[in-house]
Amino acid sequence: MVKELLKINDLKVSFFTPAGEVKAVNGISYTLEPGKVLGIVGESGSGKSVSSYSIMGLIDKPGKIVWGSITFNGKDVSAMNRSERLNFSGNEVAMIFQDPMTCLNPVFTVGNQLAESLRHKYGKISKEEVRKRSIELLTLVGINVPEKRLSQYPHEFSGGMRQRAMIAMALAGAPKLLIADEPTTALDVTIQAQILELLKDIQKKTGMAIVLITHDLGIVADMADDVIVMYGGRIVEQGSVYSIFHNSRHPYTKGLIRSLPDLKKRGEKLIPIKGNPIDLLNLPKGCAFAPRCESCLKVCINHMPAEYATEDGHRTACWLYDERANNSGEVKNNG
Amino acid sequence: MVNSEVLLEVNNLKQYFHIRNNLGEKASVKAVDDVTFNIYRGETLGLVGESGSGKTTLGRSILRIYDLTDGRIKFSGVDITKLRKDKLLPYRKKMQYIFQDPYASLDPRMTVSDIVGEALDIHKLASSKKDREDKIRDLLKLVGLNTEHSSRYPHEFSGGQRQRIGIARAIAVEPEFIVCDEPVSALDVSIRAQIINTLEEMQERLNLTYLFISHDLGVVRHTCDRVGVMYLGHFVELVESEELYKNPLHPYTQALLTAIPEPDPEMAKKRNRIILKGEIPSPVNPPSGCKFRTRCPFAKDLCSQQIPEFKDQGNGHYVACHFTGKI
Amino acid sequence: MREMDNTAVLENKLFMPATESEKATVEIMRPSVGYWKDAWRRLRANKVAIGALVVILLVLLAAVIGPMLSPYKYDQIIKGSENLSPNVQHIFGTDSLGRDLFTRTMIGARISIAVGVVAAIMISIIGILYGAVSGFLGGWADIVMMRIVDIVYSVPTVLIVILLQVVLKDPIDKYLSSANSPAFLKGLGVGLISIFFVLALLYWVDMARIVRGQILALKEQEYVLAAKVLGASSRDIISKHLIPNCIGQIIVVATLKIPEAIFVESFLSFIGLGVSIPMASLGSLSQAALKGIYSYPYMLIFPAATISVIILSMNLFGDGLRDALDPRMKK
Amino acid sequence: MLKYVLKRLLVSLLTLWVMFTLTFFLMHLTPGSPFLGDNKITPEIFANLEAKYGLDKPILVQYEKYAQNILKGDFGESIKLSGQNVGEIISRKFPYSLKLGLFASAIAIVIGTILGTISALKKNTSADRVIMLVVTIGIAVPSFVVATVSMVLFGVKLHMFPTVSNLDTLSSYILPGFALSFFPLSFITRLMRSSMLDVINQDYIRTARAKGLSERVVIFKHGLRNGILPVVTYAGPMVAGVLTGSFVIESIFSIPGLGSSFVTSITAKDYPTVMGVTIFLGTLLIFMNFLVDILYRFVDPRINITK
Repeated sequence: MVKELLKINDLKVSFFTPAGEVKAVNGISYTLEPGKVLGIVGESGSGKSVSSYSIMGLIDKPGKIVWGSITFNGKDVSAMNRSERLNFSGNEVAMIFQDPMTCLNPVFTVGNQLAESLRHKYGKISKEEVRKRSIELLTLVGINVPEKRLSQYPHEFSGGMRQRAMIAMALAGAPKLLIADEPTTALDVTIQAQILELLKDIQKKTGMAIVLITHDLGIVADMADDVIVMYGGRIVEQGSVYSIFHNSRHPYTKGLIRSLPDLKKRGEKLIPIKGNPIDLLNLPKGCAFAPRCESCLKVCINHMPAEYATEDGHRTACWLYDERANNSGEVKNNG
Repeated sequence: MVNSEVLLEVNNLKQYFHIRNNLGEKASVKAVDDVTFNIYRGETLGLVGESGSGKTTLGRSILRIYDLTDGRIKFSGVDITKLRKDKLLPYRKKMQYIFQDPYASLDPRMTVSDIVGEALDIHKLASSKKDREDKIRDLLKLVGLNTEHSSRYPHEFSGGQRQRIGIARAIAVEPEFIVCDEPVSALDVSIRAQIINTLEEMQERLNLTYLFISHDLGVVRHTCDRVGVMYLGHFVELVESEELYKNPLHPYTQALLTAIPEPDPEMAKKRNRIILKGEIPSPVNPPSGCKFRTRCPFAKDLCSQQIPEFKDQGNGHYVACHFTGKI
Repeated sequence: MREMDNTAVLENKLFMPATESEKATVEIMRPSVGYWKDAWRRLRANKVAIGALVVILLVLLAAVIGPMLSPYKYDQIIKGSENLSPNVQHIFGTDSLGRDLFTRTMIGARISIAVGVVAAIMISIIGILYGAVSGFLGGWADIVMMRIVDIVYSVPTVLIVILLQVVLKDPIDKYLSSANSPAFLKGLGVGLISIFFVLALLYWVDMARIVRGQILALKEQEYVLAAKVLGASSRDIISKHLIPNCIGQIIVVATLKIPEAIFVESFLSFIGLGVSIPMASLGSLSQAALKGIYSYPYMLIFPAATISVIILSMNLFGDGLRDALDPRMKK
Repeated sequence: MLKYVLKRLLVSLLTLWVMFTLTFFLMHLTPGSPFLGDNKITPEIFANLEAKYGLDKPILVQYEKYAQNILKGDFGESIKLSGQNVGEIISRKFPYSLKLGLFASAIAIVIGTILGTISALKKNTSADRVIMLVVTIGIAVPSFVVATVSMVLFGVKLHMFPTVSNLDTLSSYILPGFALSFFPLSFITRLMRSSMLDVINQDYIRTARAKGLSERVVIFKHGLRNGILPVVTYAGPMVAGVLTGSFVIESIFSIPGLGSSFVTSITAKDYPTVMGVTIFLGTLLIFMNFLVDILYRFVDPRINITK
């Protein structure tokens, strides 16, 4: 039986700014099995990054986890003591970020920063051992002449190389889960392809699970086993990658896929999602997507939608799937 | 819609920049190096490439934001390369620019109506104060903005709305030609289609010609009639959009096409990507011969010795590769 | 899952499509705020800055009107009242010549503030012009002009200030004693005029650097490119885009130059190079107090405290102004 | 690297030359003569003195001669303190200024860095507020006020420390050292605070936390090393400023240093001494700036020096 690796239950994260409480994550729950790739899609302000930062304990003031639990390998993350917590980050779960330019410390060599991760994992190991393993790791992530690269500073690396170095650091702790926050957004298309192939390759070799946060549906389709779609701090839809792309149920997901220009020919009109992105300081009382939704019901405006699941585990937070909505018979079901 | 009237003729355009590194040493960047092409009236010409390919510089050079290092630009048959100030002004009215970053391209101290109004003022397009207000209101309405918000400041709008303001500013002077520099890449996915539709609507209504710069081949495929692929300041391929996607001839284009993430799980998981080695070299110190040879899976000795000619392979399919058709 | 508990109670009629107006009720645009209004709102919310502003205004009031209301003149020597401790007649006491220290301190504050403000204006004019020309021209002119700034910057300022002070004193003296010099300059005295000279000659470099940096950064901004593409003239670009966008920072720097100038003035006066007797500045008052420091410490305390309060409140107000005006704070 | 050092050296020398020339002509264009203050001098004696000190020659000749002498290390003789070589005066008095200056600089840098770091890490706590209050006062109060007030308070009233100092005991350093370092200390604290606040919001700090490094390593290795960069930039001119800018402190505490004699020689129009001291201190300052510039390139690897 597969035990779940990560379980998030009703997580709420808020930022208490002078302008008011910003509910960045507003009650999300999901589970992740070992060795799986979970894609979290959403636009800016959807809460996709914040939710993952809270797993790593990276929410800084004025942000705060106000509710909910995070369980990793059966252990409550919030109940961990200090040393468990430090061991958890890096050795159990590792993270890579969007902008490899700013994520490496500019004043230390790459070797130094890699050694840090190795020592964090293996304690006081010898210099030779660190060097040997560092070279192994850099080779694994496809960095040529690793011996020379170790003594170089981040600014001597190109963008793609830096992201590779970040991945090497993440792998140093042999984590069971890698959280990748928009790992290729700052990179060019051809470099993006390189990094995605590398992540796939490493995932195959190590069997670790990956949470892949991105705004790019193409990357999710390529990489993920399961997909979570977020909007306005909530999960609007989750399911397997196939059911999300071929059987999307939430109007937002449907609209998103429909609006992609990729498959439309020249001259055909795109079908956009109307309206403007949400204002997190002014979240609607009901469904955050309601003002932009073509199938919006009266109930959506003031009531948070319930979640409706199908047999294959595809869950959608949308009132359209309430039986009362179907009975009213006026639902425009845009396919 | 596309006809054969050449609107813009670019010949051997070179745009070099002289920079200093942090030691104060001089170096020259060949951002655009010897580029020749035409843009036909009414078409949308796409320009794709990675960062450092020179696509933005090319767009800006055409609009005379920089002084050309060498080459010639003809607009409707008139050489505008050396025009200055008053002589250039009528062409400023005919050629406009839409910027990538809707946050940086609007003056934060000006209201929306002043931003759009500035365009009208410079070319004296409004006969009276009332006329100016009416025109501004019409323009805002045209690009899909709420006209009640005309006295607001840019920071009060979302990215998509700001991009609409940028479009309103550009079309205010009734131009014939607009360079759209990555107009949607800074926007959220759910907003992109709105802006692309607005741009296409404007093109239809106002009979515009676009140079559409983008790194996103998906967007380009949908919006462009012809597409040029740039690499390190050079064109490597230029052809009709459908043909490019069906039959890419340059190895760089081929790799680029397989690198786009496909929003379909079966397709994405099935297909074979061409993964290029390494990264785009520095334009300060580009490789000899074919600029792409350092990353090209098919590179041979010849490629390092000789710059491949950018030539028509028949039916307007231009490619710069020594081994076109053989790979 | 909490929301789900009560879903059953929702009425059926709620599950009808919503109208556009119902949907629109959810989206509200926040009220519009302009840049200056916004800055003023932020400044007002900053209690420290407003407190500092109140102190500045009070000191200003005392410095401008105070001496007129005082029963004593600043240079009036009251025989028999030498070295008095603070008392009802002389709330700050009197000095060794029997002059009322309260009046002298107010006059000193007037001089110090005047020096600060005038110097800040002069520094700003020179610095803005120099920096703007350098930044706007760019190229070789810029390189040469910035080299000059570098050199002025690394010349030991205090030494040159003192040197210039000494050197300028005599020619200015000569000019002032000649018949055709304006009366108001005579009133200022040699010391003050040379202080202005010194400040204007050496302290503009910061301003010039900042203005140049701003101009250079703004010149590359896309909205300036957009104006250029529209065909805007250089004059329009400068007046409509560049100046409005760097005025905030210029105001902040200029404000912070006032306490700096006061600082330098008091320092020069303290080492005896400032205002000439019987005129008083806060620095010269402090210096005069030094001789009797062991017996009459109050003579030092009052001018010293006044000068510290002025500089402190100007600094605090300047900081507040920066927080309010600095666009970097704004998202 | 060598190229950069040479280039930077050239700029320093140019600055030095400008300063030298400026000082020289400023001093000599001043009307009045160092001997005119003494009314008893007859015109003949005056002429003799002028000839002796070379003041009767055309100014350019004086300039040339003086420049030559300076290059030989000869600063000339003091006019007021007759017979004394300016170089000797400097070498006798400078050690006092140097000792006091280094003491004050060390205090300012060490304590300022520590306080700034604490303040940044404990942002918006009472510790932060107290520190910020003190240093805000520190940058507002002129050094002569700090010096006199602390002298009266701790020296005269409380008798804790000596008020007149030859810098022979440690306790005699305390008051002048404090007065001299209060401003730079406050400035460094503010600089360090804002720099650290900036640094701890950087992405690489987040990376370090995500790697599971302890907060101690995150702050002291990754944070401090970056946060201290602006302090390094400021430290050069500051040390030079403290070494040269102690006129007031030296005269208040009667320290026989270079600063106090500089002030007296200016008012006495003692050209050679003023020139000598200015050039000496200016050289020091320019050299410090040069040193820091080079040092900075070692501290911050982003600035490439190897090519």
